[in-house]
Amino acid sequence: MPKFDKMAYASADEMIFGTAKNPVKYGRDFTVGGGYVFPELVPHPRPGTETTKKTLVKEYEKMVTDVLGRCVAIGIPGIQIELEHVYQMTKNPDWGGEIAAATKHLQEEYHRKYGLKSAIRATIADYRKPDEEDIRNCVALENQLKTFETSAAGGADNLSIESVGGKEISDYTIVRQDIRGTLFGIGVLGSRDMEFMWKKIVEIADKYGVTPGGDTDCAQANVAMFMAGGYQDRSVPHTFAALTRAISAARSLVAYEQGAKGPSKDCGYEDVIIKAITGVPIAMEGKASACAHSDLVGNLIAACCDLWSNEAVEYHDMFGGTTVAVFTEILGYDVALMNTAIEMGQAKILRDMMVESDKYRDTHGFILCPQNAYEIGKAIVENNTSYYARARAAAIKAGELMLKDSKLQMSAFEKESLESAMRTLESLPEKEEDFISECADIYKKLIPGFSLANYGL
Amino acid sequence: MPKFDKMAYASADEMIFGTAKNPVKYGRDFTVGGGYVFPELVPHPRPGTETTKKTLVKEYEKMVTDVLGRCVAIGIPGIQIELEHVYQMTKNPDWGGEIAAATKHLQEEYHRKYGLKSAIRATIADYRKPDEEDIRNCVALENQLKTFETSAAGGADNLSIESVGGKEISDYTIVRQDIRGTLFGIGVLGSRDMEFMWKKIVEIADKYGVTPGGDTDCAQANVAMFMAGGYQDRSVPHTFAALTRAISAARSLVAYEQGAKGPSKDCGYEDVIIKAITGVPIAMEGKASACAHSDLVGNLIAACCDLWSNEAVEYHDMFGGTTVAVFTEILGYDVALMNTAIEMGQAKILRDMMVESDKYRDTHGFILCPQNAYEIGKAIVENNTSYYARARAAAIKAGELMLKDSKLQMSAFEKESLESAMRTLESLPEKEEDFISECADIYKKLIPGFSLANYGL
Amino acid sequence: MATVANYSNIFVRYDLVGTGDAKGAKLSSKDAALQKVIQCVLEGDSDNIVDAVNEALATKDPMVVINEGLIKGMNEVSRLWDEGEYYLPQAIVASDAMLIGLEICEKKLGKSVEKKGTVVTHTAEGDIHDLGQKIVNALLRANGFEVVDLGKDVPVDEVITAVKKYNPVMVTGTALMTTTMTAFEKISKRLIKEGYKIPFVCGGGAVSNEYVQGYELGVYGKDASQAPGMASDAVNGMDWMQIREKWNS
Amino acid sequence: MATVANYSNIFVRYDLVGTGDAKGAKLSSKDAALQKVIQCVLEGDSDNIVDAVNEALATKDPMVVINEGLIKGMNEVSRLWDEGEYYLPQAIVASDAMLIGLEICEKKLGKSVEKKGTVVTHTAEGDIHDLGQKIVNALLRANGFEVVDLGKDVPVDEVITAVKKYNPVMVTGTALMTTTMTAFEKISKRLIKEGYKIPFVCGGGAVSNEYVQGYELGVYGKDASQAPGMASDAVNGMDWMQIREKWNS
Ligand SMILES: [Zn+2]
Ligand SMILES: [Zn+2]
Ligand SMILES: [Zn+2]
Repeated sequence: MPKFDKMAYASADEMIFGTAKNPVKYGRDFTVGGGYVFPELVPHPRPGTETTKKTLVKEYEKMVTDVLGRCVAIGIPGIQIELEHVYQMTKNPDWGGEIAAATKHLQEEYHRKYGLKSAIRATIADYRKPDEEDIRNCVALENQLKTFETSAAGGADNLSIESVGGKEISDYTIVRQDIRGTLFGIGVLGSRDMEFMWKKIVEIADKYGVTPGGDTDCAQANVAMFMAGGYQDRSVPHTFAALTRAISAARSLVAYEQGAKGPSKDCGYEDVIIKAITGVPIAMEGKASACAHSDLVGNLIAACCDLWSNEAVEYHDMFGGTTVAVFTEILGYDVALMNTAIEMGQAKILRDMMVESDKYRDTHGFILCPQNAYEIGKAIVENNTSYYARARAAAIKAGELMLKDSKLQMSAFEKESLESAMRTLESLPEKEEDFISECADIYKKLIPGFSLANYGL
Repeated sequence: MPKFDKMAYASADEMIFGTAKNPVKYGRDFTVGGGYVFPELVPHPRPGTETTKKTLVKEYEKMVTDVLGRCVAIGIPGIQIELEHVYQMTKNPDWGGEIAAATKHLQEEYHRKYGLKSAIRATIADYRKPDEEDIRNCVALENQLKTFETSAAGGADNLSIESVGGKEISDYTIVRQDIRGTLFGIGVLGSRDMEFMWKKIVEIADKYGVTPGGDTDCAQANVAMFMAGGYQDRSVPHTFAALTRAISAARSLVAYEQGAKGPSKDCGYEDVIIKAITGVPIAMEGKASACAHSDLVGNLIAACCDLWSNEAVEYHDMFGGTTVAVFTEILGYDVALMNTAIEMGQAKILRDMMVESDKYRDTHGFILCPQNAYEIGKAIVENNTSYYARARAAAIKAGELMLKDSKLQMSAFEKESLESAMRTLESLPEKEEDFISECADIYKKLIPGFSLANYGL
Repeated sequence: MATVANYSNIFVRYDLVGTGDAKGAKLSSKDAALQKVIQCVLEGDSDNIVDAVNEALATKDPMVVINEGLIKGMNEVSRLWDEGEYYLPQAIVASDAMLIGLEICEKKLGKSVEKKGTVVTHTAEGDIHDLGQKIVNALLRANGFEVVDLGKDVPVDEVITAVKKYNPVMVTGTALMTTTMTAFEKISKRLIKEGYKIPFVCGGGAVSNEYVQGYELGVYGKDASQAPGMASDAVNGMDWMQIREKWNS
Repeated sequence: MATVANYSNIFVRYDLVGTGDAKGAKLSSKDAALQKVIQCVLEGDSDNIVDAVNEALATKDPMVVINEGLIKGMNEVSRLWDEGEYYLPQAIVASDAMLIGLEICEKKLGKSVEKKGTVVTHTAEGDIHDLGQKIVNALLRANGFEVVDLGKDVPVDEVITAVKKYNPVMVTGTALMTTTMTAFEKISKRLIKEGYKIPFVCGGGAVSNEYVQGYELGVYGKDASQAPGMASDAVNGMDWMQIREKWNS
């Protein structure tokens, strides 16, 4: 059930990069949200190295060494490395654990030798299949939980996940521009699955004395956003993707209601809204994650970040060194600019520049600029009667904001798509139980394998 | 002979990104230094594609399409593409011409369809060998000049080069920490060779009605800077590299004395000094050129840029698209932030943040921050009696600035190296002719193949 | 706070360039019943297509309803999508409606209409992200192909077994991660060893043209919408190298 | 203008961490004349080494001056460089001085001292940037190797011809551009065809470990300073695969 019923911040203007109401401290002298921004570098192993534990551990050792080496080469004060699990690292819990340990070993060496601050996030792969198995009792879940344990034992400071509950519905509905089903898949099923998962993750984190980090609606809201794509893409309307994002904020919030402390996951674009509500530090990814995907919020999304990430970069050589070193450098300078603004007492000026760069570039940036994110956050906490109610309120608020700001331009098609979704959203039942039973009827017929029991229903 | 005898700017504080005293307009609605910053994307073909003209043209067509496609996907208002010649493109003048034509064709298409502003810089490869041949009369030179013509005829808007005069000396002296020889190789020989080359380049540009762009001391000052490298490198002292950079400003200036109009070449870190003297728009590369090399001036170097470049990125796939598209996006957002600051009337605040980020990170950033660059520029114009005199004055001024600012920290070794170079610089003869004859004696013995005749001496 | 008066030097809304000249559907049938069927396909109206098709079947041969109603409607949808008038969701819901209509016609016909050919689709082992594959399935089916859907997280062996069993004109593989797509090379080798020289279209997430060019049979699928065209080329006798040449270079 | 009081949250000067404990040269000789020779090498003093060596040769056998003066001095330089006390320029000028001294000793000896082995070095065709190669040459010579310097912009054929003529223990190739380094693969193939299974160390500018691992004989040279160590390994009987394993993984 929803818990948050008020905002952590008194106004959007209070929100700024580098500082969170509830900073988190872990790793080697590493504090997130405590006044300065740090880079979070996500290295991705080359295909082929996942074949054996030995080759994969070696790959990670090389990548981590390159990252830490570049930090001390150019003066980056501290860094978090995300071990974003490829499937093999989670399926084999000892792999994940060993890679965390190897990473920690290297970070300790650099900390001892140079004083480089550092930390490790382990993001376990959620490879449960909601339309094929009992996701509350399957081998995948068992392995995932085991891998959380081995990672924490091995040296991960922060445990995170990109959970996939409700994806079987949203996959079907996003490509059909079906806002009702999307709200059901993300807002209801996603939230319920997160509640289930995060109880367990927090328990494990507590057991090992590490920090439960965060979740992201990568499997749903990012699907919509990446499919919406750039200006020329015609896969999913951008307005529809923006509504999906608003819904995802109500969902990803569940992690913090179950005890997660942040920093949130980088690819959770909804995290601006979550920071407004919870005050947890957030990891964000924008222009420097172009290596992983293109987006329309390259600068704006940094406005309130506490960690600044590249999302993921595969390990290869470039003229300027390996990709992981190259992106460490790019992130490092981006972050240096933010920290300089902080030291000069001009952080808000830089933040506002970031915002204005992209606020009207696209609907996604528009709803995620601090002012609008804050409004959506308020809609969420003011409708905390059910997961459904607050997710729907978030979408409606986002839609209203988009429709009323005349500076936000939209094509006729995009506007129609938004208005149609808004009509649907407004026509939906008030009560969660009614909504669930309506959706259950519809989607059980349409989606083979869909099972309410997976969500305790 | 030196021409510039005064500064284009009344003070360093006047200098800012996006605006130059003498903007340049060419290409498709493309203005550089006219109020806004544009990205300059440099694509590099994959090894193997240089085998035939057909495969190389095709490679460029793909790369250029990806670049322009990403611009219209995320809303970048305009872009310059640099065709930085691989040796084969210059050695075969028709290759260079055809690639320029193919690029222009694509740019015109995007301009017609979307209104995307664009331009082309062709940078011809200087593959003359000063220690092996008559560089004023050799096949390489002939091909280079022919390729300038084919490029201009094909569609290049801007003709540039990274000329190599004096490299046979500086290669020898930089790795021996010999400041006298470095001053000779860059300040005297480099300048004289540029005078020779740029007379010819400007003539060709005029003949075709295109813009003579600029030169860079890539072959000398960048060798010193890249060898100085990061904090842990022990190849060339950073202080020595900074002196080399100051000298290179006096050298690269010669292009503009011979009629070049800019924008300057991206990898000419000395261009800040040149902008202060000449008022031409400059292309710069910093954090987003980490794909090509690491440096310690990632933010600072953007302070006065008019074009913002990635230096060079080899064409490959990343998760987020091809490398050239990825770096177009990164540059595009960097530039969007600068242009937002301009629109908000807060450009100087952003500029000062960039400067403070790196001014004391390393000696190179220190001497290239606008204030110090301006001072070095003044030393150059106030000592315009000879190429030698102004290059030496630039180095001495840079050394003085480094020694007197207590916030600039240096290791004992670095400081010793700087003081030793300063003693040498101060002990050198006053007159250029004396210096030349002193150096001629020394380096003729040490460097096989070194010939004064190559420099009209 | 300082504000921005003019955003056009910060970004340009290229998505709005040349919009406004909405073209809409150009297709209509003189027959009112068929027109209703076409309309349901164009609007992706899965609710009303049942009645529309049944109504048309009352007076017309099922093959006429299929060819002059459902397929014509779907072809128009493809045109609208190609021209940027429709977005993917319009194409998907149209294909949903079309397939519902087709099923009714086939029931009346007493047999399935002949398919253009069979395509085996799968998502790589270790990957549970099969959205791309599902879109491919829908578009292939809407374009008259038989789809053998192996689902997600599929081991190499299963793909080979299915190829042996169904003898498809084409196989597709989807992978989100580069560390799961490594299975594609293995599949390529196995197919060749077993004598199947059919195009193996690989796409999704991290799969790149560069990678797919690295093994035999591999054709890079940049976008799900290319699948029907590639399958048609295979049916029309192009071999994998010709298909690669056409779509990937 | 707003100013920064504390830069330590913007950047950290890791280059200054742990500095201050300068170690200096540890080496000295009880013999005053040899000490002078050593000192000239340590200081890279090419002007005074002539006198110092001649003075030492007045009372000592040339081989003693070489082994106890020049080589000892150079070994100490290598140690200081390895430990971060010296920078590259100190190593280079030391090697300059050492080689001047060696030439005098060899003249007195009436023959060249035996070299550890021969290395053929070149810069790729199309590349005129041979600084990396020149550093390699200097360091190899200072470490007792014979260097056959083919210079810059060298066609594949010339490299093969030189290998046949000089039978080196190792070949090196330098390239600044990836579009010139493609010659390395050709050289590798030609060497194998001609039966030379010697390490082919490639480095410089855009050359990457990933690329060099892609062809036989290839060993990636990250830094010029590795060249003497690799050449020694080759002399000591390691084959190219062992050298690659040792230096590149
Ligand atoms: Zn994600
Ligand atoms: Zn991620
Ligand atoms: Zn350059």
